[in-house]
Parts: sequence; structure tokens; C-alpha cells
Amino acid sequence: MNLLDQFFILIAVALLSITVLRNFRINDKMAPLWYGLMVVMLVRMAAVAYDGATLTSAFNIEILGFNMHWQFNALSWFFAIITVVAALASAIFMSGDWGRQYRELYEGQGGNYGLLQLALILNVASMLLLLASGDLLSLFIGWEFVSWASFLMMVLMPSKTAKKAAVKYVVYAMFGAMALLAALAIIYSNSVSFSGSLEFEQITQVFAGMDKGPQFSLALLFFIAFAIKMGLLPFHLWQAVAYAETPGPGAAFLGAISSRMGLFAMIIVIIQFIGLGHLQGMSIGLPFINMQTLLAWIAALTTIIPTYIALQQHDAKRLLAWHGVGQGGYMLLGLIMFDSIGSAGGLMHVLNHASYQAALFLTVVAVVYRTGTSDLNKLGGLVTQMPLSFLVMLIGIIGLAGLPPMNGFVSKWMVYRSLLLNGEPLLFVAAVLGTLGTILSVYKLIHNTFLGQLRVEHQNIREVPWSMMVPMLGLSAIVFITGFMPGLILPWIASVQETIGLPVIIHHLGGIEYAKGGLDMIWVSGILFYGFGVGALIFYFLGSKAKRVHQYDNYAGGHFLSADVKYHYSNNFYPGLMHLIGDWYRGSFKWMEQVIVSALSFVSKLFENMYRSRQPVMLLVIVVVVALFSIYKNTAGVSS
Amino acid sequence: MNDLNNKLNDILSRVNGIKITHKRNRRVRVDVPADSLTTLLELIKGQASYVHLSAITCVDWIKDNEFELVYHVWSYEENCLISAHTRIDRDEAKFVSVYDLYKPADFFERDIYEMYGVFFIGSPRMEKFILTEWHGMPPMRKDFDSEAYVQETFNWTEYNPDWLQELTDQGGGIAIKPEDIRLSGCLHNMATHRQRDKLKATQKVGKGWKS
Amino acid sequence: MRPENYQAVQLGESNEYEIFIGPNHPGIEGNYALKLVLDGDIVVKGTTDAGYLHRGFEKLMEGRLWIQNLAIVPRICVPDPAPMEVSYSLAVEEIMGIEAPIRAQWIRVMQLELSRVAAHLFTFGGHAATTGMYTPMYWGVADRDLVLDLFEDFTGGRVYSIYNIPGGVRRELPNGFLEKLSNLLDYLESRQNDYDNLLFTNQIFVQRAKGVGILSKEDALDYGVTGPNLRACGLAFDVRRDDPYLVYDQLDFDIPTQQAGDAWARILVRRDELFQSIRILRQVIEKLPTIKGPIRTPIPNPLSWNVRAGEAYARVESSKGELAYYVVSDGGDKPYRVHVRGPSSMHAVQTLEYLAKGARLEDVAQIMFSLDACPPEVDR
Amino acid sequence: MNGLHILSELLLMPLIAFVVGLMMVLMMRKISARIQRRIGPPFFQPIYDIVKLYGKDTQISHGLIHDIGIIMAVGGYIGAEILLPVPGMEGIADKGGIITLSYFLMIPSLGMALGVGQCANPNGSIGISRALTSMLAYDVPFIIVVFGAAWHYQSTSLVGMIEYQQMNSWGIVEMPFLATAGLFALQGMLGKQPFEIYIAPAEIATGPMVEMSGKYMGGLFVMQTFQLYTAGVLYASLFLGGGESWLSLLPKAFLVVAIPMSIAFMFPRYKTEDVIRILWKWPVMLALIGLAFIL
Amino acid sequence: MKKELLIKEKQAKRTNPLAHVFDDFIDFCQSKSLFMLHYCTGCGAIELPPAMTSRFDMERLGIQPMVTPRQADILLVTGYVSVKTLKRVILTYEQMQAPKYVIGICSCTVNGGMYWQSYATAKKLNDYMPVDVYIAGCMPRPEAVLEGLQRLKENIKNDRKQQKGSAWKEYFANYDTYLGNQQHLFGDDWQTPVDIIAEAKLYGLEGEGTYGKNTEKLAKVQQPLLPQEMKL
Repeated sequence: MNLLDQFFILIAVALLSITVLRNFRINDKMAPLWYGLMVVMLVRMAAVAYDGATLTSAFNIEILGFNMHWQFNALSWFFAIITVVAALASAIFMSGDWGRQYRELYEGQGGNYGLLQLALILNVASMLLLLASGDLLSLFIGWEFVSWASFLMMVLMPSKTAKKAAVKYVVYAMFGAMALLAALAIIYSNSVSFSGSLEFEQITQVFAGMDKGPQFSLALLFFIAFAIKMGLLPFHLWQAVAYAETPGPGAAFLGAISSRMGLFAMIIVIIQFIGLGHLQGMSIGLPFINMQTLLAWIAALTTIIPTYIALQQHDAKRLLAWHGVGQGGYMLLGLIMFDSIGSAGGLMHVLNHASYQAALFLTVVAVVYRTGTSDLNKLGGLVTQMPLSFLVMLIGIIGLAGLPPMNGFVSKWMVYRSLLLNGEPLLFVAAVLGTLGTILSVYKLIHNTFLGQLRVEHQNIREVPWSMMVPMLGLSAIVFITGFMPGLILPWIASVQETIGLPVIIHHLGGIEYAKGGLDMIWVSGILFYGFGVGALIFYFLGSKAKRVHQYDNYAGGHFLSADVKYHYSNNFYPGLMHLIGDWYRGSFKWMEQVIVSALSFVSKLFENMYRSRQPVMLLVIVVVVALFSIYKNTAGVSS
Repeated sequence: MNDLNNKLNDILSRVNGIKITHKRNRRVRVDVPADSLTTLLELIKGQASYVHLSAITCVDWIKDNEFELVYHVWSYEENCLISAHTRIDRDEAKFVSVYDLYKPADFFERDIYEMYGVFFIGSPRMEKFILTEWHGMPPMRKDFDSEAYVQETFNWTEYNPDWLQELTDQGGGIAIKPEDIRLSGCLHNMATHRQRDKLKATQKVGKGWKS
Repeated sequence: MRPENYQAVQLGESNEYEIFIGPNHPGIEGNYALKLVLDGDIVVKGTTDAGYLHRGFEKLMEGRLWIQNLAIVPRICVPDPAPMEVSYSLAVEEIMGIEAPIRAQWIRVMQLELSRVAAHLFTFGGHAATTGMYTPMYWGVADRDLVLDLFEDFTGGRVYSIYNIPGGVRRELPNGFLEKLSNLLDYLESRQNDYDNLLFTNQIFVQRAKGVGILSKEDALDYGVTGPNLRACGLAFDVRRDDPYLVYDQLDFDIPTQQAGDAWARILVRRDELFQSIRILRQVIEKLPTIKGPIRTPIPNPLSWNVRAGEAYARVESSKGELAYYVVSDGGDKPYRVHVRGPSSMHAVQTLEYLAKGARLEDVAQIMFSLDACPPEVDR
Repeated sequence: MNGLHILSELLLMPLIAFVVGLMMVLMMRKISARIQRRIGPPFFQPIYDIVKLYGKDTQISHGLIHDIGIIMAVGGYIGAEILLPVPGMEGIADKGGIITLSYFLMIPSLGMALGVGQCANPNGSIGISRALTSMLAYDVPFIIVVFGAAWHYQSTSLVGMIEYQQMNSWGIVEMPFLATAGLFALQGMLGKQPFEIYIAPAEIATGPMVEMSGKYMGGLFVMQTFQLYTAGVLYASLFLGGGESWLSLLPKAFLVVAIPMSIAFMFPRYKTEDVIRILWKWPVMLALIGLAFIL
Repeated sequence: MKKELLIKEKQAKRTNPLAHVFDDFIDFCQSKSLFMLHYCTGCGAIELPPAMTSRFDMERLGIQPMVTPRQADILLVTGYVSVKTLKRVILTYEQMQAPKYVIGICSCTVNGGMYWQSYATAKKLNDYMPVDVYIAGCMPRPEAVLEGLQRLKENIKNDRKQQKGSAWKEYFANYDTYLGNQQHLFGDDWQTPVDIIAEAKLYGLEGEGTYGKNTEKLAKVQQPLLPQEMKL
């Protein structure tokens, strides 16, 4: 029984315990413990992360002649540690006062706290199952589990929007699962090179033996299946609303890692097994656009468009969720470059994004906990009331915006560096556009929540309790430390790169080494903090002390401000930009989504009507006619 | 010109109780009773293109216990100004707004409401306008004594430099202190010989001091 | 303010917020205030707040002698004081039934037109400064100062000349004055090119000013808009031509108009008017030496001067629009009632509120300056 | 590179930037005065202003973040100055590169944004919203220019770029289109007319500065000196071959800063969306043409 | 007499000779760099643009206009002050940061001037705030404005030495009197959002006249407009 088996047993026990105890108070204290134990287990497996070894579970199943087995390598470990830490943070967050409030508020209306705990552990378990999958079939099974577990999490919020969003998600997810199944079917049915197993390596063989056309459709099917989970560009519409409407810490967990499962699968299938050569070999119509360019552009557009949609949101959770969609683009963009720096950046961004996204989501949930709203137009000036939450959000947004010295900067720097080295100016500009849009929108987030005019109804609120504060602070510490010393993470990244067969990055504690301009975050942060230090010296030692004033003591063109004046600028925060781009993307994407939604509802109505139709005989007749026709058609084809 | 005048006279004569005075070229004064003023304005706006309300003036005839309202209306086509005078009771200071006819009336009516306390029925913004922080009686009424109010409310700067003191000692200088007199009396007093002599003396001494 | 203003109040559900432009704000002309309710950068509602400059002028004038009032009338509109004096004098003259001598009338025309030149030079700078262009303001004000030098030369006062009295003007022109005037006009004309290059053909300025604060002709008539603002909407009306006073009917000048009715049209009309004024001044220079005679009709002792009972409505064209004084005398030594109809009272309240609604925040100041509103005329 | 050297660089580089920046501020004000047919301020005026502001007896703060915003604004620029290589002091500058530097330049904006945000003044917030929008506008051409330069010199290190130029020929000769686009972006970066929308006194009472008093305002004045210096030296390093010595670097930097200044006082400001439109049109087009030549 | 004693006391406190050099240097810079806020209360505002622009060019004297009271050093009250405006002028003055100076331009700020019998204008500006320099005239020419500013600069330069140009301290030290005058005009429940007493306490600017019966009145009606402090 190796470590992986023990790990699985631990998960199973945790699952069982939480399932049984979910409606008891003791579970609140137990749940974080289980996740803590999982972290410990993963740390014990650190050899996987540093040496690039593979742990294979003794447990396997034989179905229909296919062997399903599970294994852990550096890649799985890397994603697993992020998953478990995010779950740990969420679990601690909801174990205390938050859970109490949730019970009080929603227990009567269909919300169920025990179910939330269950959903969390189910999500973790299914994700770990997926991460450990050793062949395509177990990947598919894990994939299905993950989809349904997420769905369970999403429907927990007793609100119509949440239900609607969750159903929308399920429709998308089913579509993705169908695509994955279809891809499996193609591999299975490709009799030429199929050797009777669904091991991952099989893909490479099958792929190599195919013509261009089927190759393309196989790649496309895989891509669609994973892109839907990841929320890549044409399939980005479901994710944000669904995540935003998930109950508090659940949203943090989902937003941090859930959609990265798509990336995980994409790394295995498209990066590891299909590989650069095939991708470049597949050209679509035009000679200079190959699959790699296409994927890169999808990734780049995914960074831009959801980011600018986020800019328009006035609900804090939705804003963050949209950013979650957008940041996925950076990861794929880095990976699709297939070089050491870019792919390292892409991989590292998974961790970085998870850390600050969870921190930010938890902060927003903390604000909601105190104020009862996440509407950015109904907040403001909370910094004096909730200074630590402000600090966490500040660190989070610096990370999200990718500014030094937080970890977001490191991974984005690597992606940029790689784009520079590969000579991709337009992708580079696209990535920068995404970053700039992020800066704009995160400033809006922090300004509208924590800065500006404090509303009367919020004048007596307090900082959130420590049970919520600790995970927030812990996550922000990760954001800062991995930014200051990315070398702590980079060995894992290097072994992941080794595992999936990409060039390996040369790293040290402060960052990466590269002949023509590397990055040393210890120096960069050092210089920055030196600058801040000098700035603080100048500020505090020169000039007299400053007097704190009330917010009515403010310049209003000589006018007297009074309590009934709404003096906080929050709505439509970037009007200039919106005059330029607002109509365009508002119109086009609304239109697109409407098309999808109405097409789906049309199809579902169609089937519904068929089933409910009064004359089942007619249906039978139609089926028979169609069947006969197709048989005739086929036989005719054979005979001729 | 005469044709126009005739046409105008025709229109004007339709109004009850009207008195028309041709004051000079391009100036017509009409006096109407209060209840036919709106009819008059409707007529001249609708039928004689008097579209420009130049001003509404209120005059406080306190002796007659009446307010006089004067509507100055100009026609861009005929280039002629009609001043329509009407009088309303001072104690019950209410009148009909002409905002429906002339939008600028909003400004003038607000102004008159504030300065004289004449309420215009139907005017859109009968509220504080210029004197938002004034709580006394409408100040433009003749019975409001601005100077008395000022003397009560404000202080004055003492200005008594040595050179002026010297002059005063010699019998010159500022002979009448502001608080001693009220303006109404001031200039008459100054016009008297005694004051003039003093004034001259001041000037003389003043010159001497300067050199 | 008052304590009740600081009582806790729940803010409404609306996402609109308020911005106060004025009374102490660079985007407002003089001491005036505009409260804007904004959604993003679109003005939902603009409310003017007047009264900061209120002195009770009309009350003050009822308490002063006919001649004393001359000292305070120009103070009603600071940038363009001359029309105030002339209008008041004309009204008193009308009640008295006297007329200023012909030479005095020509001198008054000269004074009025010089004042118009000064006011317009001032306005260009202000308008340009609201769009972030400060150089025209520096140039314009400096060139205006040269005009003020001339004022000082022939009236003794730089800004407030108090040069008119009922019945004529106060003193004769100094020697060689017309020559100086002529030189100044030459200089101003030579600057035309500079101003055109800097401001009137500056593409960014044109882009900023075009389509801002559009006032249709019907709206303009509705809201009682007069002067250059009305002419920018396409109606060629000018009190100087259509209700002539002084000797304007003997002068040859055009009435510049534009059709668009936006800020750009308004500043263009002012620019053209500036050169029309120069044209008038040239005619004055030509004509004035040929007119000999007194500059004043004799009036009784001004300290005990009882103007006969009557009333008069005297209109002149100031640089802002139609200015009128309605003077009522009950036969006493002081006016019984003086009503000042400042052109800006129409522009600065209703028209401004109308134009501000739906405008962009960037354009609000420009709209106000392009209307050339003068708040003291509102407050009086 | 020993400790003493590093220490002297850490101390001297911001100090030099400050002094040179002061001269640039003076130059800017003199240029504006000459265009407006005035004399302009005396030689020491910029330093008087800053000392005066820091010497204020009382000042207000709207809270801790207001203070921290100013510290971040000044501190971010001090950090950026250290990453700018200048003659004789290239040791630390080598640790960062052009990408790091361009990110450093965003930190003061963010700091100022935070500080202004706490003031709860909509004028300030509108100013920040406009400033960030115009940052979005000018960063796009700027980033293409940076990309082009880094690609051309095959290095992201500014030191490497300067070396390349001193070995071969100046960037402006080899990449004239990119250099022109860079000048455009510079105008936007300095926030001078026609891209001055976030200051806009006539609408939002000088935007971000609205609630700044005493040393807060002083901090912004110091920031302005750094900003001008950074713009001048960065452009000189990218396209004008940096400097073999201070004597050759400073004239270049002053010349670079003088160009936007001379343009600024002849134009009004664009509206926000026009800023984006104009900056995403002409400079981007120029930069892409330039890129096409070197790729 | 009293003043001299005070100065001596202060000098005795500061034994460090460099402190004086430093103070003098700051005074010198303060006199050389003046940001002014012109509150266009009246006609006098028309003579400021000429003083600022190309012909007289105030910037060569180190004086430049600023937009908000926070940054400004000088408040130029340019002409008659109507009561409605006076409230705003007081607010603006209180929002300015010390050292702050007030210049009353035009005769109307001295004694009501031409509008002495107007019910709407306040007559004596220095009843409501300490005025450093009056520039009389109706209206003063740009040269006079510049002359007045030069005079102010001289005062500032000798500020700490001769206790000149420190009129702003009067406002804190005699707040009760000023507040009393304001209350007389605006009513007893008059208050601004600026907490002058707290400011005086913080910077040690209290004097004998800071507290009195008028401030007691204020304390009665004043809602605590305390700044929001960080809470943990």
C-alpha cells in the first residue's frame, strides 16, 4: 500500500465522515481537519513533486476489457496540492461564524449547510480522482464526477439565478462530456492504429495514424470538452454567473481551481500527448494559421474579452468570476508556447491564480457577511471598518493585476517573456490588454468596496471574525511569499515540465535565469520595498503630522456636503472606455448568448414535445422511416 | 409701419378694458386689467408673433397698495416692444403664471416671488432661488428698510489714522459718521452751506497735509 | 451648515451621484454654482444655484440719487460694463425727454464697441480654457488689457469707466486718442492670424466644440436666448440694427450668424463680431473728427434732480445679448424702481439647465462658457 | 559589484532623478511661459514649491490609505529610477528589465489611485478612472514599442539595449517608426494636452489632486519630477543610445521631454474615448509598421 | 509686550541653532512660492486674470493659481461678500491648510464699500476670518494686486522672526470671537464640517480665546463629525 493508496483511503474516510456527520456541529471542526490531513499526505508525497517520480495506485478496475487505473505524477500532485489547499481555506472559512450565519439565513429557504460541506468534499474527492486518472477512461469517469459535484455545489444557493446558472452549466457540461465521449469513440473506432487499450499513450499513436480531417476533429473534440470546463472563448458564458452564485466559500473554491481541471486535461491530452508537432501540422485553411496559433489566439482572446466583461460588472462576485475566466487564458497562452519560460509561466499561473482568486473571493464573501450585499454600487468606504480584509483584497488585486511584488507578476512576466522570445507581438499586445483591463477592473473592485464614501448603514460594522480572517490572511501570505520567492514553487514546475515533456526551466530562489534578461524577484521586490521605504521615510519624517478629517470635510466646489448627498462615484466607473467599446461588446455577446440559449431551448422543446406528443405511433413511424431510409442508403452505397 | 400698427391695434382692441399708448417708435404701452392679461399675451403671441418675453417687472406702489406687473414682449418680425401693465392687489399678492406661454417667465416669476412675495399660480418652481439663505420679508418691497437692517446686523470697520485724527481736531475730516446719518438725509445735509464749508476746510487742510 | 444636515440619512437606491461645480470652481464663470446629478459621465440633471453675487442692486438703486446710481450700474456685469451705463443713461434720458448730443452718441458707440471687443477677447480665453487650452486665455487677456489701457486713457477708469451721464458723456476725448485707437485696431487685426491658427482652426478644439450644447432655433426662441447665442442658432437679430439706439442706424456693419447652434457656432459668431466691432470702430474713427459740438446736454443740479414721473424700457446690445433697463420714476430725486434685464439671466439658468441635461461632464463647463453667461446679471 | 557600490546606487539614483526632474519641471514651466508670451517662474521655483508644500504647518488626511497611497506613488517611482540605467550606475538596473520597469511604472498610478480613492471625493475618483483609462490607451502603443525594441536588441535588459546601440547605431535610426510611436505614447504617459483629461480643472477640479494638501501634494510634485525624468531617460535609453556619460545623456533626456511640452500648450484636451481612439489609431499603426520592418 | 514675551519663550525653547536656519529656509520658500485660490466673490476677480496672464505674469513672482482650497496658501476674496457666499468663503478658509493667508481685494471687503447699505452683503471680512492684507480700491488695478501680494510675501518672509504674517494663528487662538460673529450672522446653530477646535488642539494652536461661550453653543449643536478611524 503506497502513499497514493493511503491518500485515497483518507479521502474515502473523509467523504464518509462528512457525509454521515454533515448535519452535526462537530463536522464544522472536523472538516478542516480532513483537508489538513490531505495536505499532510500530499506533503509526504513531495518526492513526486521534486523528483518527477510516478506513484501508481494498487487499485484498478477492469471494465469491458479496459483496465482503469490511477496514478500520481508531478502534474497531478501540482494540481492536487492547489485543490486541497483551496479546499482547506474554504473549509476553515466556513467552519465558524460564516456557517452559523448561513444556517440562520438560508436554512429555512432551501439552503443546507451540511449539503455545502458535502458538496465541497465531493468536489475535492472527484477532482483528486480526476487528477489521479491514469488512462482515458478513468479521466472520463473523473470528468463526469467533477461535473456533477460542481453542479451540486452550484444549486445550493436558494435563488433563481443560481438554479438557472447551474442548469446552464450542466447543459454545457453534458455537451462537453458528449464531446469527450465522442473523442473516445473516435479513438476506439479507429481500427487502424487502435491497440485495444485506452491508455494516454494511445492518443499519440491513434493521432499519428490518422488523416488530417479526423485528426482535426479529434483534436477539436478534445479541445471542446476541456475548453468548456475551462471557460475558453466560445464557451465562456456559463462560468462566471454559475460560480458567482455559489454560496460564499464554495465560490472561492470553485473559482480558484475547479475550472483548472479543464486545463489539467488539456495539458495531458493536447500538450503532452498530441504535442507541438501535430498541432503545428494541422493547418486550417490558411497556410499560416495552424492549430497552435489558433489555440494561442483563443487563449489571448479569452484573456481579453472576459476581462472587459468583468469591467462592466457591478457585482463583486461576478466581477471576480469573470476574471477567473479571463485568467485561464494566460495559462493556456503560456503553455501553448511550448517553451520553458512560457509553459512554466502558464503552470505557475494556475497556482498563483488559485491563491489570489480564493483570497479575493473570500474577502468579498467576508464583505457580504458583514454588509449583506456584493453589489458594488451599494458599498464603499469599508476600509476603516474592515482594514484586514482590505489588506487581503489589496494583496489579491495586486496579484490579479500582475503587478510586482505579488506572485501574479512572476507568472505573467514569464508569459510575456516567452511571447517576446517567440516573436509574437500581437499576442503580446493582447496579453497586455488583458492585464490593463484587469488593473482597471480590480481598481474598481477595491474602490467601490473599500474606498470612497462610507454609507450610513455600514457605519457600525466590524472586521470579520478570525475563523474567516485566518484563511484569508493565509492565502494572501501565499500570494506574497510565492511572489517574493518564486523559487519555492519553481522546482515543482520544473518537474511538471519534465513529466509532460516540455523543456525545463532553469530556476533559482528568486526566479528564473535566462541569458538575455531573467527575473530575480528578490531583487525586484527588494528594490520596490526600498523605494517604499524611502517614500515612507520622506513621508513620515518630513512635514508635520496630518489631521484626520471626516468625509464631509471634503472639497465640493465650496459647497457644504451633507449626509443626504451621494458623493460616491461607483456606477459605470469607466464611462470613457464604455463610450468606445460598450455598445460593441455588450451587443455582440448578449446576442451570441441569446442565440445559444434559444437554440438550446429550441432543441429541448423539440424533444420535449416529441416525448409528450399525443401520437406515439407517429413517432414510431417516423423512426422506422428514417431507419429504413438509412439502411437503404447504406446498402445502396455498398451495392454501387 | 402704419399697417402693422393698425393690425396690432385690431388685435389689442379685442382685449377687454385695454388702454393703448404709442409711446414712441417701436414702443407700445398697454394697460390691462389683471384678468385679461393672459388673454392679451395669448393674442399677441399667437396672432402677432410677439414670441420674446424680454422681461417681467414688478413695481411696488405701496401708496396705492398695489403691485404693478409689467410684461415686456418683443416681436422679432415686427420689431416692436409691447409693455403690458397690470395691477394686482398688494395684500393678496397672487397672479397667474404665464409660463405656459413664455418659458423665460419661470425666471422672472421666481425672481418676483422671492423679491416681492407675489405668488404665481402655475409657475413650475415657486421656491427659493437667489435668496436661499434669507429668512426675512421679501426685500424688494418698499416697506423693507435695507439700511435699518444693515445697521442692526453688521459692524463697521473703525478707521481712524493719526492724520485723520489731526484733521478732525482741526475741525475737518469725516464730519458725519455713518451711524449718525441715514443716506436719505445725508446728501441734503451735505448740500447745506454748513457742510460745504466743512468740506472745503477739509480739502484745504488735506492739501496742506499732503504737501 | 446646520446640524440637521449631518443627521444620518439612508441613501437612495439610485446609482446616480452628485458633483458640485461651483461656487468656488474653475469650471464656473464667476461666483455661481451648478449641481450636477450624474450617471457615469452623463448629466442626468443639472440644477443651478444662483444668489452668491446678490447685492440687492435694484433695492440699492431705489435708495440713491439718479446720478449716484451711475456709479453702481456698471458693476452689474463686470466683463462688459459699458452697455450698463449707456442703457441706464438712455432710460433716464427717455423719461426726461432729452437726447444726448450727436457727438456724445458717437463717443458712446465707440465706448460700447470697445467694451464689446474687450469682452469677447476675454470670452475666447475662458471658452478655450474649459477645454484645457490655456494659451488663448493668456493671449486674449493680455490683448484685452490693451483695450483697457484705452479706456483708462479716455474715461479715467480701467474697467468701470462711469463715463456716461444722462444727457451725454463726462468728458471730451484726449488729444491723439483716435490715433491710439487706430493703432490698437491695427494690432488686433494683425493678431487675427495668430488666434485663428491657435484656436479657430485647431482641429482638436473644433472637435471638442462641435456638437456640444446644441440649441435649435426654436429652443433658443423658447428660452428667451438673445445676442450671439441666438445668432449662432441662425436668427440674425441684433438690437443695434433692429431696435436701433444711439447712431447705430448710421453705421454699416454685418450681423454674423451661424446655423449649427452649438458651442463652436457660438464662438465663431463671437469671433466674427469682434471684427465687426473693429469695423464699426474704424467708422467711428473716420466720423468722429467731423462732428463738432457739445458732449453733454445741460441737466439740472444732479444733487437735487427730480426726474419727472414716467417709465422707460431701454434696450441695448451687450456682448452677451439683449440688455435692458426698465426705469420708473415717480418724480422724486431717486428712481422709484429700476429693473435690470441682464441677458445672462436667460442663459445662465434655464438654458444652462436645459443644455446640461444629457450632456457629458466634460462639456458642462464648455457649455456654460460658450453661453458666455455672466452670473452677476442673474443675481444682481 | 560590492556593497558600497550598491548602496551608493540606491541612494544616488533617486537623488539624481529628483534633481534632474526639478530642472525638467522648470523647463516645462518656462516653455509654457514662452509660448504664452510670459517670463515664467524663477530658476529655483520648483524647489521652492516642494519645500513649501513639505513645510506646511497643518495638513489633512482622509485615512491611512490616503497616506499609503502617497508613499506608494513616490516609492514606486524611486524603485523605477533605480531600475533605469544611467552612466556609471548600471549594477542594479541590470536586475530588472524593460518589462519589470514598465510594470513598476504602473505602481505609482495604483498607489495614487488608492490614496485618492480613500478621499471619497468623486472628482478624484473620476480623475482616477480617467487616468487609468488613458493608461490603457497609451500603454498599448508603448508596449508595442517596447516589444519592438526588445526584439530588435534581442534583450529585455535596458543595459543590454544601451550597449547594443552604442556598439551599432541608435535605435531611432534603425527604428524610426517605433521611435515616433514612442513619442506619441510619451505624450500620453506624461499626461499633457491633448491627453490631459484626467487633470481637467474645469470639470473635476484637477482630478486626483483634489484633496491633496501639504506634503501629500508635495509627494505628487516629487512624483512629477520623477515622471519627467523617467520619461526622458527611458526614451533616451530605448532609442537615443542612452548615454556614455551624463553629459551626453542629459541633453538627450531634456530634448525628449521638451518635445511633448512644446506640443502640449497648443492644444486642448481630448475626451476620454477620443484619447483611446487617437492613441490606438495613429501610434499603434506607426508602431506596427515599425514592427513589420524589424521582424 | 505680551507678544514679545511669547516670542522669547519660543526662542528659549528652541536651542538648536540649526532649527532657526531650517525655519528661516522654510519661511523663505513659503514666501517665494504661493499658491492662490481666488474665490470670485465679486467684481475684483476681473483684475486677477490680467495679473496672472501675459502682461503682468504673476508666475514670475512664484505665485500660481490652484484649484482647491486644500492646496492653496492664499485665499483671495475678490470683492463684496454676500452672506450666502460668506458661508462658503468661511468653509473654504477652514478647508485651507496653514499657513494660510487671506487677502481682501476691493473696498467692499474692508467696509462694505459701495454696497454699504445692502442687506445681502457682509461688510467687514475680518470679523469672520483674519485678513492679512487688504487691497483697497474699486477695483484695485493689477499693479495694486501685485503690490499687495509682494507685501504679503515680505510679511511671510519675516513670519517667525517678527510674528508678522501669522494672522492665520489668530483664527485658532481667537476662534470664539470669530465663531461668535459668524453665529451672529448665520444663526446660533451654524457649523461647518471642519472641526477647528480639534485642529487647534492637534497642532497646539490653542489660545486663550479659543474657547468661550460661542464655542459652547457650537458644542451643543455640533454633531460629532469625528473622522472614521480604523477599527480592528
